[in-house]
Amino acid sequence: MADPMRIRAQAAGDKTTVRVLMSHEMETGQRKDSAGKPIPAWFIQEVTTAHNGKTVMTAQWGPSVAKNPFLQFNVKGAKAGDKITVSWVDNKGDKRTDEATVS
Amino acid sequence: MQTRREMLAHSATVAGLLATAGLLPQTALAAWPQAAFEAKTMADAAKALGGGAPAPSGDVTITGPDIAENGAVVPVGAATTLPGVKQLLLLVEKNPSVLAAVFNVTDAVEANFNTRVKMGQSSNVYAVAMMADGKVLYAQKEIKVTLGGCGG
Amino acid sequence: MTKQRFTLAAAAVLALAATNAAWAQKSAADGIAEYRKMLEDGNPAELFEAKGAELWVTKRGPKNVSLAQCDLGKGPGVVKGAFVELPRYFADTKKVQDLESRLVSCMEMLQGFNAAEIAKTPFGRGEMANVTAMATWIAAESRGMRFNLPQGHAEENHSYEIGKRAFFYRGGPMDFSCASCHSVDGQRIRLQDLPNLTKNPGDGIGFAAWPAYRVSNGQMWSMQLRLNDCFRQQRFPYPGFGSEATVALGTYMGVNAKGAESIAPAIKR
Amino acid sequence: MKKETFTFAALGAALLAVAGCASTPSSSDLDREAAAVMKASFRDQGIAKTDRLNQDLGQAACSSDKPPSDAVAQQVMDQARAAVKWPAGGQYIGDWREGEKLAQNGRGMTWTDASAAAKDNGGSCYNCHQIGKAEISYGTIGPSLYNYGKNRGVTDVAAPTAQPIVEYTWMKIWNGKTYNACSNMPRFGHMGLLDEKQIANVMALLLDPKSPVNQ
Repeated sequence: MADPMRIRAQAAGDKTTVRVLMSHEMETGQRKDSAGKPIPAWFIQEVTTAHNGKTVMTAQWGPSVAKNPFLQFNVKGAKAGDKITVSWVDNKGDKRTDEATVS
Repeated sequence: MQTRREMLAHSATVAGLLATAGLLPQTALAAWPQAAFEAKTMADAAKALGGGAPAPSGDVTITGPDIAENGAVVPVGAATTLPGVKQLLLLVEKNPSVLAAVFNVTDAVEANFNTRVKMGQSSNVYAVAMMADGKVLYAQKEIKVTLGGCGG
Repeated sequence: MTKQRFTLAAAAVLALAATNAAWAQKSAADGIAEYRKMLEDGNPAELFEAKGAELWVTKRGPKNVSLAQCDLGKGPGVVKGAFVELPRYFADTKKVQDLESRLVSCMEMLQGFNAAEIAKTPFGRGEMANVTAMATWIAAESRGMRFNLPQGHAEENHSYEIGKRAFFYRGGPMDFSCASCHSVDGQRIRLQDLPNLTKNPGDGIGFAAWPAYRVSNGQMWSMQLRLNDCFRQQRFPYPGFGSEATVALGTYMGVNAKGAESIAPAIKR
Repeated sequence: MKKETFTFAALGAALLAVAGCASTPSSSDLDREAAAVMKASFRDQGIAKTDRLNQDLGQAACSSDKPPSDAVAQQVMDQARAAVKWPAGGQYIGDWREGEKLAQNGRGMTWTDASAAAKDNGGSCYNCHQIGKAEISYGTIGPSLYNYGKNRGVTDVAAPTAQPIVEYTWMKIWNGKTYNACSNMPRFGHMGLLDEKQIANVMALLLDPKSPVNQ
């Protein structure tokens, strides 16, 4: 199973800034290994974020998002103590969900 | 829950399939817009996502550095203050496939997203706003990718 | 060739060395600074830090115990502040050790791992990846503290003297030493600033920045791997993990960095 | 290329004899010990064997924070000058386009490189020097080489008036220790890092009036 994400969610005024780091290779499929064999593409395809259980944003990614991806976005109306959930699914079907509390 | 061993076995199978098929990976998600992610131009990517011809707009913002010390990690952001934005896209003109990311906007989030992309070489990057009325508006910025380190 | 010709030509070189050096540099440097700033917020080293913190308290190895009793130099289990005082002398191993070689000793003594096997493991694999993750977390626990390596023990002073000589040791097909790139202020390779490691190069620079996340390959680089790749680029043979030369270099750079604030784990090109 | 190997003890003796070096016994003990520590700390990997730690006169003389004595430095420079090989048929100047590629290429001679042949090496020039104006990612360990030929009045590389600077430049690239015993620049010709043709291409990059370096 994939390593946990790091999620920081900080409220300021009427919005919360969410910063996420995900542990993933994000292999492009364009590279070759030392033996000259192509390394298959392996990347996060879909990201889903929820505020107190309600989906607020989804994203689709391609393999040109950088390794160990970073994502930042702002959730309207989220306040300290609320839950922010982030999930991802990669092209091999591997997935990961982590949760953070807004501070 | 899968064990680590099962997961590895599963991954190996998928990798094997990919290797023999020699194709872009089969998507685990029906919603993943494969045609858009295979597009070679901004116009083709926008079209694959159901939009019209892209037009430049001062209401769309692309953020990023002027120079990237390394193309493997280039911080970029897309934002707009326009009402009626459905999706924000990030694209890199000279990457093998131009589209890097699609963010689906709802009323619960600001239309303002930051991530990091890979760039194979110096290139224009685009932030594209896909509007509810089918309009496609974009902003562009050139980012220089430098060669660094000892190079060995 | 005559002697006179050398002199004439040399004079011509000197006359021209100073021109043209400044143009186009400023904007590039500004651009790079802006790029680095944008990356600071959201350093993937955090992912390794979290993994290392977890590993430290997890019961592992043949003896199935945690590293909670590992002595990093400030007493069993004391992590905070340990990083900025390493390498240092350890009585139980009778050696000066850096953070990583000390961690491997703890893994052997407390958990029953085979230290020699770990030392042979390539970076990024198996238990070596775990050592790097723990080193990342341990460094992070001293973030903001200032380097202050002990030099009270004769072996610590000896390590410094050996490290100094290793630093200036020229060899290989390109005649490089560490000093070739790291003994003068304000120089660069390509656009990368080269810290002067013969003195305190400043807060968060050089020894005070590693372990660091390398964006160029998406790997977490410990000081041992940093040195390993320096020697690769120096066209030297392969330095053993935790070998005396690498630890002594750590002592030399660490003592020189006295007073520098640690920002490790940093993010680097 | 012949590499003279000195044992560390012999070097210490040479320094004492030639330079009247004032190092204390304990310091030279440490020198000896440090050399042993180096040998014990490294192993062969790929093309990078431990014999790369065996120092020749110049490497040993420039391995401390103090410069060598004038006498030793002169000996290093004299040896370097005596060993310079001039290009066959006087072919000093090659193709600046190939020279630019070599200047950009920082590869070669590491333990991850498969071959130590000159054809598989780059010149790493931009690592340390500004050269062509278009490349903004250049190092500053060496002086700027932008307008190298132009600033030295080279309008025709074949002209007799250009011959001194052409020969000087060849020597610097072949072995920079010809002018500076402890030069940081690799000895590209002397150590077989680049062959004559490659050096001629780098020469063209610096001296050819048509090279972008001289525009």
